[in-house]
Amino acid sequence: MIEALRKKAEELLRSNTVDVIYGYGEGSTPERTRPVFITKPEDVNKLIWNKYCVYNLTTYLKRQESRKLGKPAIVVKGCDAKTIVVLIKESQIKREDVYILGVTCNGVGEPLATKCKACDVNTPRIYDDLIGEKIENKEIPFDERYAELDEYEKLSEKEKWDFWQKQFAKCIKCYACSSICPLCFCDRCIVDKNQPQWIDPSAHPRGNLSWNVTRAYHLAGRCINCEECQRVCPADIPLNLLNKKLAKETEKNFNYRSGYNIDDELAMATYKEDDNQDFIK
Amino acid sequence: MGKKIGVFVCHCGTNISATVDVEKVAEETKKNNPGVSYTTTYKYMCSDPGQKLLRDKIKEEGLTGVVIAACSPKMHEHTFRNAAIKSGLNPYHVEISNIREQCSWVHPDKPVGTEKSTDLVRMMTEKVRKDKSLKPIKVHVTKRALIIGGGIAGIQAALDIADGGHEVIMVEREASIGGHMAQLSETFPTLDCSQCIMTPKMVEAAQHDNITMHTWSEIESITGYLGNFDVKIRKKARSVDLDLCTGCSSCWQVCPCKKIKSEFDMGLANRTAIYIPFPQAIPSKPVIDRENCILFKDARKKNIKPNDSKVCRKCIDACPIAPVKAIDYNQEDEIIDVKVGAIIVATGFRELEDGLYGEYGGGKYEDVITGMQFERLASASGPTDGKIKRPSDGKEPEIVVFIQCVGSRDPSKGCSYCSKTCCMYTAKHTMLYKHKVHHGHAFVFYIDIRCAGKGYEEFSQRAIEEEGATYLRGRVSRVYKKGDKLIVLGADTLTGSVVEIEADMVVLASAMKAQDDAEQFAQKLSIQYDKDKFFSEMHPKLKPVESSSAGIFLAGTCQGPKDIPETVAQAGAAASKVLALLSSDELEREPVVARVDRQLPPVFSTCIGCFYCQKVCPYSAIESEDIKARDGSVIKTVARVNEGLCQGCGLCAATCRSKSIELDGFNDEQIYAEINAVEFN
Amino acid sequence: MQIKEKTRIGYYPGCAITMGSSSEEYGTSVLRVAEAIGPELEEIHDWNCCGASSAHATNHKLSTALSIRNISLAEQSGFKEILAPCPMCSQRLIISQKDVADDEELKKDVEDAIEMPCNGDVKILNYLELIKNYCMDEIAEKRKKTPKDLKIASYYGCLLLRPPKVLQFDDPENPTSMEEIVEATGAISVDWELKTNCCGGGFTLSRTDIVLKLTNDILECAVDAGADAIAVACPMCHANLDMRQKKIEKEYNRKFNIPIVYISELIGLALDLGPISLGLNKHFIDTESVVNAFA
Amino acid sequence: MEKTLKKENFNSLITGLKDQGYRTIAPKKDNNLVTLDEVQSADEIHLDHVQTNNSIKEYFLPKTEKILSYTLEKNKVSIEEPEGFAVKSVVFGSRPCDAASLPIMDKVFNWDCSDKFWVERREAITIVTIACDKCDNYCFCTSVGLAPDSKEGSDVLLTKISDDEYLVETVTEKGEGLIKGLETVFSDPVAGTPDRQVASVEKKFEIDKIKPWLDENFAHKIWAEFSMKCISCGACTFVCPTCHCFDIVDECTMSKGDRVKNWDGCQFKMFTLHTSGHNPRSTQDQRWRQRIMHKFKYYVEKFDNILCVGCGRCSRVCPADMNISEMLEIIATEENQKE
Amino acid sequence: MAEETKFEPKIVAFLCNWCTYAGADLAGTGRNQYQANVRVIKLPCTGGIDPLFLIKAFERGADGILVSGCHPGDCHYNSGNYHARRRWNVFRPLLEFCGINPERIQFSWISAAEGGKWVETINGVVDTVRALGPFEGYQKINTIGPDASSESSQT
Repeated sequence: MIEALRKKAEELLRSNTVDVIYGYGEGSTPERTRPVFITKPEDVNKLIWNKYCVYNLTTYLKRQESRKLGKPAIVVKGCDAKTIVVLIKESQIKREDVYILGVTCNGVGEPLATKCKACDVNTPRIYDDLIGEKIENKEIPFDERYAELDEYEKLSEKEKWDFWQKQFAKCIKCYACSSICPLCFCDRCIVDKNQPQWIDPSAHPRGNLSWNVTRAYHLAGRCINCEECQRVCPADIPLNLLNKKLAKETEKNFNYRSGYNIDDELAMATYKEDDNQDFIK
Repeated sequence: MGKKIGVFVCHCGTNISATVDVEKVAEETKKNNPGVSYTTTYKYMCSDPGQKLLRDKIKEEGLTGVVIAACSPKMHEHTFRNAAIKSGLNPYHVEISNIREQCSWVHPDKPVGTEKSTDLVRMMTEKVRKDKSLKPIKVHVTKRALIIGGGIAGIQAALDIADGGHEVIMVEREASIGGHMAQLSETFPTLDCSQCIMTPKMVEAAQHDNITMHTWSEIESITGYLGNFDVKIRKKARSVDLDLCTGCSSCWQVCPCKKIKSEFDMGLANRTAIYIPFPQAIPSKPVIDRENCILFKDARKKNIKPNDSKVCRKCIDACPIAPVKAIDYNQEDEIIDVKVGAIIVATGFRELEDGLYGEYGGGKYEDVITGMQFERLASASGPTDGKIKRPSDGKEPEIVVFIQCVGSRDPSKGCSYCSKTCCMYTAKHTMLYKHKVHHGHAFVFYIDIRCAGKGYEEFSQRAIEEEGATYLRGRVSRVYKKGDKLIVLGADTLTGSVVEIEADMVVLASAMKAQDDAEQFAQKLSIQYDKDKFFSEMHPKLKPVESSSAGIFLAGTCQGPKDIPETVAQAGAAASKVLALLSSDELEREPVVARVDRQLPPVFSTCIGCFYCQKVCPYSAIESEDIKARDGSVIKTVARVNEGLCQGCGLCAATCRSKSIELDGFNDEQIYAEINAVEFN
Repeated sequence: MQIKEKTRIGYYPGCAITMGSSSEEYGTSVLRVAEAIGPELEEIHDWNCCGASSAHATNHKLSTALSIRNISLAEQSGFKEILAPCPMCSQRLIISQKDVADDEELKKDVEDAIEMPCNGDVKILNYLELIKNYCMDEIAEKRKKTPKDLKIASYYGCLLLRPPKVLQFDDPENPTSMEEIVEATGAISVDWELKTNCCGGGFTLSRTDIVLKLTNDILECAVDAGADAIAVACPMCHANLDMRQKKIEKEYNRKFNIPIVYISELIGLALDLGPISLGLNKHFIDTESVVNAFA
Repeated sequence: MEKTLKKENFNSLITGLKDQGYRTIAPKKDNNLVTLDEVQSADEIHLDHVQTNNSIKEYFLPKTEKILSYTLEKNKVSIEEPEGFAVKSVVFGSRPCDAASLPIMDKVFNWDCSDKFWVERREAITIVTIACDKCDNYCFCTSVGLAPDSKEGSDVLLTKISDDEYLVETVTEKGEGLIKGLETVFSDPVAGTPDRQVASVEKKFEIDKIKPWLDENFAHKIWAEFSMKCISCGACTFVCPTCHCFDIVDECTMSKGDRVKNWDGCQFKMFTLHTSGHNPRSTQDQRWRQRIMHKFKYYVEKFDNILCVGCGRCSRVCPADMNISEMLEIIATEENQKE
Repeated sequence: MAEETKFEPKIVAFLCNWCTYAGADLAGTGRNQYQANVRVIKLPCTGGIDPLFLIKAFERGADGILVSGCHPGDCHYNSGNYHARRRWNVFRPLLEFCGINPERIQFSWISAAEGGKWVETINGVVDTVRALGPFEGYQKINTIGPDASSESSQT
């Protein structure tokens, strides 16, 4: 798999179809990989592929520093590829501006990331080239995909509140979650707007609650469940639960799954006459 | 900049002061609310002396913000803002606290009412501290009006506007203007012939130098906004050059295809392939029906240019115009671009298609005709030159049965409304029939006779008493052919008996329906329509001729069934609205519009260009704008609001995740200040 | 839609056309045709009155329970469809099904009354529907006799078509299904006006004068249109047109003598089944001319 | 004379401290996160870890702290200073690198004005450090002049001599006082020299080579290459024991409000954004250079201390695996020195 | 203020200007009274109500929030209420998931002609929230957390 990836990368760089390859390289420890940016064909052997490549490299599409390197080819797993679909639909990139190097994947992370347990994108649904032979994408039923939430949804209102207050208390407002998220691409995020200061910047319980709720809500109908926010959180807060809950509601109410279809309308940018309204008196 | 805010608490006679201690509210506000420099109370703030007090205090105290604690903003926000303008204060620094409808009138307990009023006033003083001056948006007005539809409504409106000194573009789908009124014989209640009263108006419209008429044309698309509509008109190919043709009729006399059903005569007569719809047609220049003309059929079959076909060509040969013939087979559709300031929609109605009524023979029996067909029979320029003859064998009918409410007031047939004109025109039909067939007898089956207009009741009584029509109150269950007679089975509920009439002819007073393409047309103009596809007026009582979109007005039956007097009245009303609109060079619009953040380089704007705002905007008022560097390269693509189109709903502001787009008058700081001022803890 | 293999359909004769009843010839002819060209009919065990007669006028719940009981019986014996040749029965069954579906409370009462569940997804077919769904090809293939210019006026009456919102069968104003079947038997369909007019129906005893007037119009119109016989698919229509014909002729001193045949009998003749076995000998107006046309 | 502390006496140590009014803070494990947290009993203490996730800084410069609160009347403001923020406590089980950060930070917090929030807490909190008996390859304390058992900043140093016994060495009078107050808890050492189990941290680079290179290479291309993968979050600066930048913001309703001091970090892209819109450090390579320069050049020039204790937290927590010791190794390698 | 015996809930209502605000006015002209716990904030359309406003209202001490606007199809701006409904469909379960009782945020459609319904709705909201009691959870976190160093991760 790694030889094929390196050969393809070299070929792309030599033929000038792309100017840079966003790929995975050796990390500080064997269990870690880190993003590498290959611009010269002879450096391609820095590229590796193993089960520790959890990183969602599409986040570098939003950063000016990496974009200055020119047209990228991105090594993407199935889940990462969904990000590109959303970025295109939200006019952040054009399809022709990025060369998608899809990699078939049977799950990453040691222990296996929760998203990989119910993965239906072993083969990316959008790519220019595919490394590794195609794996038939499974059809995972709705309940199985959101099974992780059941345990939390069953809690009583008080238990839920206490659980989340305990989690949010740990937040130190380092914003690693929104910095890593490829879909949090606002230059001036709402939390940075201080006239008026909608979200208190301090890391006290009130500020943490309004930050975490707003961050999750702003990803409603957009998050593609790559679980990077949860991985990078230094305080180890299960952030992806909030996004997954919103994804579940979006799919249940609007039959919309983010990142699967490049043509349908973005869930929160449209409406249907018969949207659910049983909670409205 | 610290604001100097004046707070004026109104007694409203005793409406407020009965359950709210207005003095205490004023005093508390002066004591506690930051920025408040002057407070007073007054018996009637909205009265002249009240407004004078406001104007004087603004000047004397040098107030830069005003809060009026009185009745609902829906009542006098405008009044107080005008008072502010008169004393040099930008009106958008004036806010209203609703302490009457939403406090004093609904909370009898005085202390509770007083405390709540103080809160409501505080919320507004806080909001005023964040108010910004807003200048009304000036929108350029194109001094030209567009009239869609050439019936009596369209003609009347066009004449009124043209006489008002403004340019008018009229677009009519058919080959001639005139609409349905031209098809009528005499009109109620005066029985004067429709051609006589309408043709002069049609000629006047044709010759009016302010009116440009496009017949045989349709609206391709309309974009833009109040004062600045960009209209694309598709002039369908007539195959006749209007300038050259003199209307001498040589061509349509030699045309061999004579078997085409004339739409104008509602299928009771035939017309040629090259034809004018009716003798008094304006323009009285023919059009070639490319569907049925054998030359065009041949060209289509051989897939060649029409002019290259050698089949027939009788009309072009007969055309006396030289050196260039007035007929041109290769004429193409033409798209014309026009900019107009206002639009009047007068697209008229369609008669209920007869196939819908299986019980009455459903279009099977030739002698069961609709009201409009009877009009053609009775019309002097009609297929029978005004004589009442049965379409099947041309015999003069001895007994004619008129059936009212065919389609109307019948939810199972899809229109539950009353078509308003049938009672009157059926009474007229019985009179016309009796005048022309003295020994004939007319029966009318009706549910209720609705003749509410001026002189209408007398008219229908005349049909019964003087003309001797027999009115039977009841529905007709079935009409079937027996020999050459039509058996009409009905009930006469007044005598409680079943009635069976052997009639020679049956006339159905068919319902007035919306045009077939009304829905697509409404979507093209983005105006709203009701369940029956008639266009919806802005407000049934107070704004009957305005549509839901600013700058687009309605006239005539396209807005709902109505008779000619009402249509002409509406046309005049719509025209007067347009004249008011076109009277000023610029139009002032409420400046409550959205605005996308703009900053100095290198930031330029906090907008990231995800365009959610564009996707949700109901008025497509948001465009994309490329911010370019000096060398022309695009730095970033951001959103921009078209102030003309934006109606100030705030949808974009609530959808924008980074809050880079805000609604003036309800911007972030103002809403935040209001929530902050609620001050529960 | 043609279903090749023999499908089992529940057969609900009802009081009017079962063996030994006044219009048994309709029942027997239906069974004879079914035996010849299918589909396989199986009488619903222990069926009871469908509640059409006076019941539905006097006691709505009783008539609904009577109908639903038949449907539940059919459901329990596994039928997906029930044939009710007599339109009074088919209309009553369909309307009961709809009433129970719309009214939860009624459904509970009915289920308590008949001590059987009714989930009501069994389809009720009238005879024309059955023939059109299952037998059009069979008639064409197995037809042995072609009548010599036998002109037939198809008469639908009311219960086959009305109330249109509930029955949803053919075009209530201008139906054509019976004409298609008549043409399939080789006869010629006549276009006439009063094929959906009421024949006076239930007033046959209480207001015979009205029945005579209405039926006279129908007969007159059929004869004027040149019909040799009138085809019907309802025992009530047959009774009023056939049994009353002599009295009408006396009342309006007109000679009709036009035979009234059931559509099933017509099909039977086309399949060369014996006229006696089809019950053609049990009519008031002699059906000789029709039988001969098939000779 | 040295003393030893047996593991089974931990409980009595804590109860003893509680009696003397101390609040005890020790490493605690909460699913896979070890953090310095208040403990009530010994069994909550978790010791077999390399490094706690949060640093000791949190108890001297908290992530958010009210520095004053005020109530507003129309034309009067009344201010109220917070008290009782310096709670008498003992940090039990901090690591030598964490402890060493305190004296370094004392310098900046007593520079042009002495920050009472820092100073009062420093007095109120006694540091009982446990020398590291194991490390991972993120640790590089030896490369910045420290050691797994260095004493800087600690009041008492415990060194593991057997599975359930620690050698006690008092460093400061404060530590002396603490130990004296709890005689019974400690026991006399067994004869013979105890073998101190101390991790061996391999030296990664020569610290003296760093500053001279930094003085010359402000515009070197390594800054951009190395920081390309950085996502400008604030995690490294917030977990770093020696990063001390903070921001002050007023959080208020209409009638009252609080002035709050919050952590801030130079890696955020908004950190140096001017109101005019100009941003002197708008790209990540400038910010990454600032982080290294501040720690290994500017602070050294100003306070003659390296602003880094080699704890390796920033590398462990970095989402993009930006390893600071790797960067310093690159700087210190020969071929870079030549350029 | 004297220690009130009965807990009086504090309700913030975000109303759309064209329908519900006018409905409330109509209730006023009709003089049908209702409990005074509500403070109304007027906005052009429910489509212009951002979920952030709701969080800020809770932070400022609201015990319950009512958001109300035109019935679907009546919106003065065609589709404002449709978009709003879509937002609430996801925001409400999110708050519920975080342990906020969904009864504390009520949504309703009230037209300009439904003064009666406005009175019913408001009384309903006030009674429901009174039954729920003060929003302790949020009030506890509305004070600035005690300085973090003493308990960095409260249990």
